Amino acid sequence: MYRRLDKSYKVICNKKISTNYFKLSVKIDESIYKDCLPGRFFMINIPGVFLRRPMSIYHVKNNVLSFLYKVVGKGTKLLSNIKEKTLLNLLGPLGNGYNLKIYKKFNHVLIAGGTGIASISFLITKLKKGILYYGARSKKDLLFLDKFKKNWEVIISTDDGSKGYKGHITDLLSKRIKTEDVLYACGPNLMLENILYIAREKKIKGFISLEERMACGFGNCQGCAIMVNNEIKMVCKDGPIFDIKELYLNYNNSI
Amino acid sequence: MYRRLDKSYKVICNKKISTNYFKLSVKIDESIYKDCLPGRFFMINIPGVFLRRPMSIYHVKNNVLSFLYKVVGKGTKLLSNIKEKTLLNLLGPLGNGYNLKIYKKFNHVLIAGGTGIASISFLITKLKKGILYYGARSKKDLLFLDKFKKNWEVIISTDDGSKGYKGHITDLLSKRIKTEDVLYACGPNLMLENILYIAREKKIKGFISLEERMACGFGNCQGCAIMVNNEIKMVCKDGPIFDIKELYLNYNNSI
Amino acid sequence: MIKPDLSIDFVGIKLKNPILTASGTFGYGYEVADLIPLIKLGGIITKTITLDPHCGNQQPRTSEVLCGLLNSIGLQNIGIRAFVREPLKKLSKIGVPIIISISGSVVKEYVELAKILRDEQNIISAIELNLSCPNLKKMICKDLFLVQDVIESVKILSKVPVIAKLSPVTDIIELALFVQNAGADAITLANTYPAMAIDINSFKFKNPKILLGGVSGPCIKPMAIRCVYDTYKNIKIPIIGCGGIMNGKDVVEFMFAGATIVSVGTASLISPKNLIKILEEFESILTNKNIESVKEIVGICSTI
Amino acid sequence: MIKPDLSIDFVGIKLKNPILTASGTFGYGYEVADLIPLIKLGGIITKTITLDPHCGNQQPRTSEVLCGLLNSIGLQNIGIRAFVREPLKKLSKIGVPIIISISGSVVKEYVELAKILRDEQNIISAIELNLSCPNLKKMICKDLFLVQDVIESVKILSKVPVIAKLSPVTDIIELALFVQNAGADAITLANTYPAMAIDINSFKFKNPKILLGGVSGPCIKPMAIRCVYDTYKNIKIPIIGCGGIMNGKDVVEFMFAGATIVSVGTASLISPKNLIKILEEFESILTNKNIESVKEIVGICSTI
Repeated sequence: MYRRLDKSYKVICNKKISTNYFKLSVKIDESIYKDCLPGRFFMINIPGVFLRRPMSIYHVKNNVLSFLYKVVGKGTKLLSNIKEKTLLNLLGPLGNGYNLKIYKKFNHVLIAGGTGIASISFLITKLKKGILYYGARSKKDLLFLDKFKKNWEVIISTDDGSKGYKGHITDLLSKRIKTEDVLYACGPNLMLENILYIAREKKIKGFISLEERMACGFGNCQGCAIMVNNEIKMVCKDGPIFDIKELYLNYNNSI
Repeated sequence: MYRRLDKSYKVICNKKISTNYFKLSVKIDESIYKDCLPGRFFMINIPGVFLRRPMSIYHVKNNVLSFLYKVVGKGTKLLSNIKEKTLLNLLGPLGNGYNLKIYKKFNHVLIAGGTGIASISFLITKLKKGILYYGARSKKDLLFLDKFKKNWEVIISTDDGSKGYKGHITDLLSKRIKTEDVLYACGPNLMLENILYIAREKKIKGFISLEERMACGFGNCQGCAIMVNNEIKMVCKDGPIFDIKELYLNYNNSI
Repeated sequence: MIKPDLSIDFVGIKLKNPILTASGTFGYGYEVADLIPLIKLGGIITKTITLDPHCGNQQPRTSEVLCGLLNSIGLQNIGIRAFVREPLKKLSKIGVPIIISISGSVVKEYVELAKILRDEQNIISAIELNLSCPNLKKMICKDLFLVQDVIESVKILSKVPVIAKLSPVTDIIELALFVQNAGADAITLANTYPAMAIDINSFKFKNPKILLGGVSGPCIKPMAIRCVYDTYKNIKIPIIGCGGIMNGKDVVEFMFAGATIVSVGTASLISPKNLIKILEEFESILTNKNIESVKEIVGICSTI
Repeated sequence: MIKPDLSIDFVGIKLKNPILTASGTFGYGYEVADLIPLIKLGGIITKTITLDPHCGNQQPRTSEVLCGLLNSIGLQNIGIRAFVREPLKKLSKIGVPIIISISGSVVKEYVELAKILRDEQNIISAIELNLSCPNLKKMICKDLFLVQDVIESVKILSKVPVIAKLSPVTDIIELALFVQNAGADAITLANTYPAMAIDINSFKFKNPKILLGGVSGPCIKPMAIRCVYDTYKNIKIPIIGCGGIMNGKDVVEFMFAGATIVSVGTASLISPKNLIKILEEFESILTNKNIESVKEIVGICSTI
């Protein structure tokens, strides 16, 4: 087991980077730095809400750990008000992270929906080249577009058509996907279900990052259970990244 | 019935005036200005605690209403963090206020204990001359001492003897009190009980300001009931100022 | 968008909206007329009235707990005779349906109360039997025979509908069924929950100060809604939902769970204006969801 | 100031302090060994183990409510046979008393569980019967005959003390007395309270999403403490206090009300470190109050 810490760190940045989207950075201990891998997450203690909130790692460099979040509810609203230099309590890194070892020779096809771009753009920094499919509600929800240029083909869709293809990013994916591709996907459940369907139909390998409500983030509450390959797994501990071939998702009846 | 409002006002000052003591000022509506009398109070909505908190009027001038408070618990701690220009929701003015009409020709003897000085010092502004007995824990808990000079004799006690008499202010009061005096007192329960005892023994007239836990401040919760002259009264509505001759206080068994 | 129709029929009473005051939290009903337009309320449920005047419990009576209010008032009130003489007359002028909450310790007291209220049948819309006050020596709804006696006796005398206010201190479905069979026209769920606060700072050489009472406020909301949901599926008479309603969303939740109307208590103690705010938020949610009539949403969690 | 003696005897078990983990909130007991020194705990109560493996309930399983957590896990666990094979072996190495929480739907299952655990008598300190899980079809403690059968059957077989975990879904004093008479060595008060969450945003053309479960956390603390207080005065067997403990002050309150020891649940889900923080705060309060031994404060609210 790698090292995980339950500790307070100083906030060194918590700023709005686009409408409703914030970037939060904290200075972490060196001892957990190397284990902050793409796909892993932290549980963040936000004063004012009862439970901690899980949040994917967006970036880590020089012991500075960053998250990307959208203000959607009470918790993220309170988080967005936290000032620099405040101490913020985090538990992590948690989870398994993306598996980059087994399909090394395949073409990397990354799919991000909405704030799923956080863990996907962190993953990009670990890969030399590939294709990024990136879907969002509208143009203003598309983040870091200028970052992905070198060796990366970026394909965009928006729900309202304000940039790129109008419609689901998975419509584009299904047309272009090839058997030599390996998928890495993070985004809303509907997108993930579509990807599973496409991958199964076309026999494509890959991994998806799942989201489920968590009270603790480390396996004890058993709140984030899902059925994987006929076994109960915890999204927080056994995931959040799962192999596509083991998943049969149906979000109304996931166990 | 006079006018009371349930409304948000802009905070124009919320600053520390001494160790742990804060002065809070808000800009109020002209319509309630003239009813902000000494002894009356407001219910203050402090974001982060469930119920509003009652607070005596400390001062009012040019539509600026001020309170004096000591940081003692979660509510006052949160209140002390409220910034200028924030909107603060208040309900008031509430309560009956000090009765200055019936004992006009008596010598005014005012007794304040701790933060009781807030309503007492407001009362002083309405009276020409008199004696102020003022007790506090220690020198640093004594506030506005420079304010009471003109026509007012100020007698001080502290629990630790760091200023004035060492001991209870009521020790001093009981020695000097005369039948031509009328008492107006606000402070901790123990002090008020002593005053009642002294007043009864020496047949002195006067009024005391009572404190009791209140959920609402306007009579509906019935939380602040006390027995006055064999009748149940609400501290919030029938008080907080009560005539000494009607009170038989025993705080372990007040009804 | 069309404004939703908020009017609803509750045990034959026509209410212009489903939001009422809760017993014991709104005085006799008219005291805050200067602070909010009472005419906007769906109705007023008065504080609980007893046959003889009650001076209530000793101090301490209230304590703030996390997301809630603990109280032990003990039904302080002026007694039914004084109540019908003045407060009820004032109440009748407001122009909204008035429901009188009553309580007694024996059946005879309920009978006397019901007789006196029979003379006021043109003024009052219903009687609510407070069978679940946690601050009396004996909680009536723990004694099923007494519950039956009380309901039957009052029903015989009353010319207006009789509502039983209950608490889940025993199996709530069984209790609700029992109350329905005894003849109650509706039930109110739920009263405050038995609870306690201990002031550990007061402990030195003597025992710590304690407050035994009932807790209200948003901390009980998930439990009260569950009571409504569980009960709705098992009974035929309508439910007044109650417990920690602080906003319009909470009203929708209670009605989704099965409440025909709701009553708001602790929120109105914090500010009477919350009653109006809750009503406005409720209307706005219904408008946004294109719900034409409030009647459509009652018990929707249980429809297949 | 002298450090207080925190050690306490509970049904014959020597605990170095009265703060344990609560069943169902600390996994099998050793999973967070890297985050806190487990050896500092008064003891560990495991998640509830059933005879056969349980896959638990469907999603959604949790929902945050005001000052609390609503859950419907449904006793997901690997079953007693797998549990004694590996997790129990790991647990036994921690060096603190281990209490095994068990549950079944019929008496026979409890008998089988008790038989299997009899072979582990050197490793385990006590058995806690979870008679009050709100997420099963039937809550056992609502059926007094079944409660009696279960306790008597397990008591005959068990070589370690048997604790009954209860919930105030019925008259809690009656239930506690009944459980005591059936032979239980202690009781745990209280389990989560039946509650519900409704996601009104999910309502469009279909029914709104709901979560039926049990609520834990500080929102239930005033009610759970009241259960302990009411019960302590009426029974002779000791009580494990439980329900929303978030800090050392809460532990003092539960013990003042009558708990001999306490168990901490939801706080440890937010952060396992809270267990250590609570212990330190508790010790510091006792030190400041010059309390020499933790034994002095149990039930002090009820002493005259």
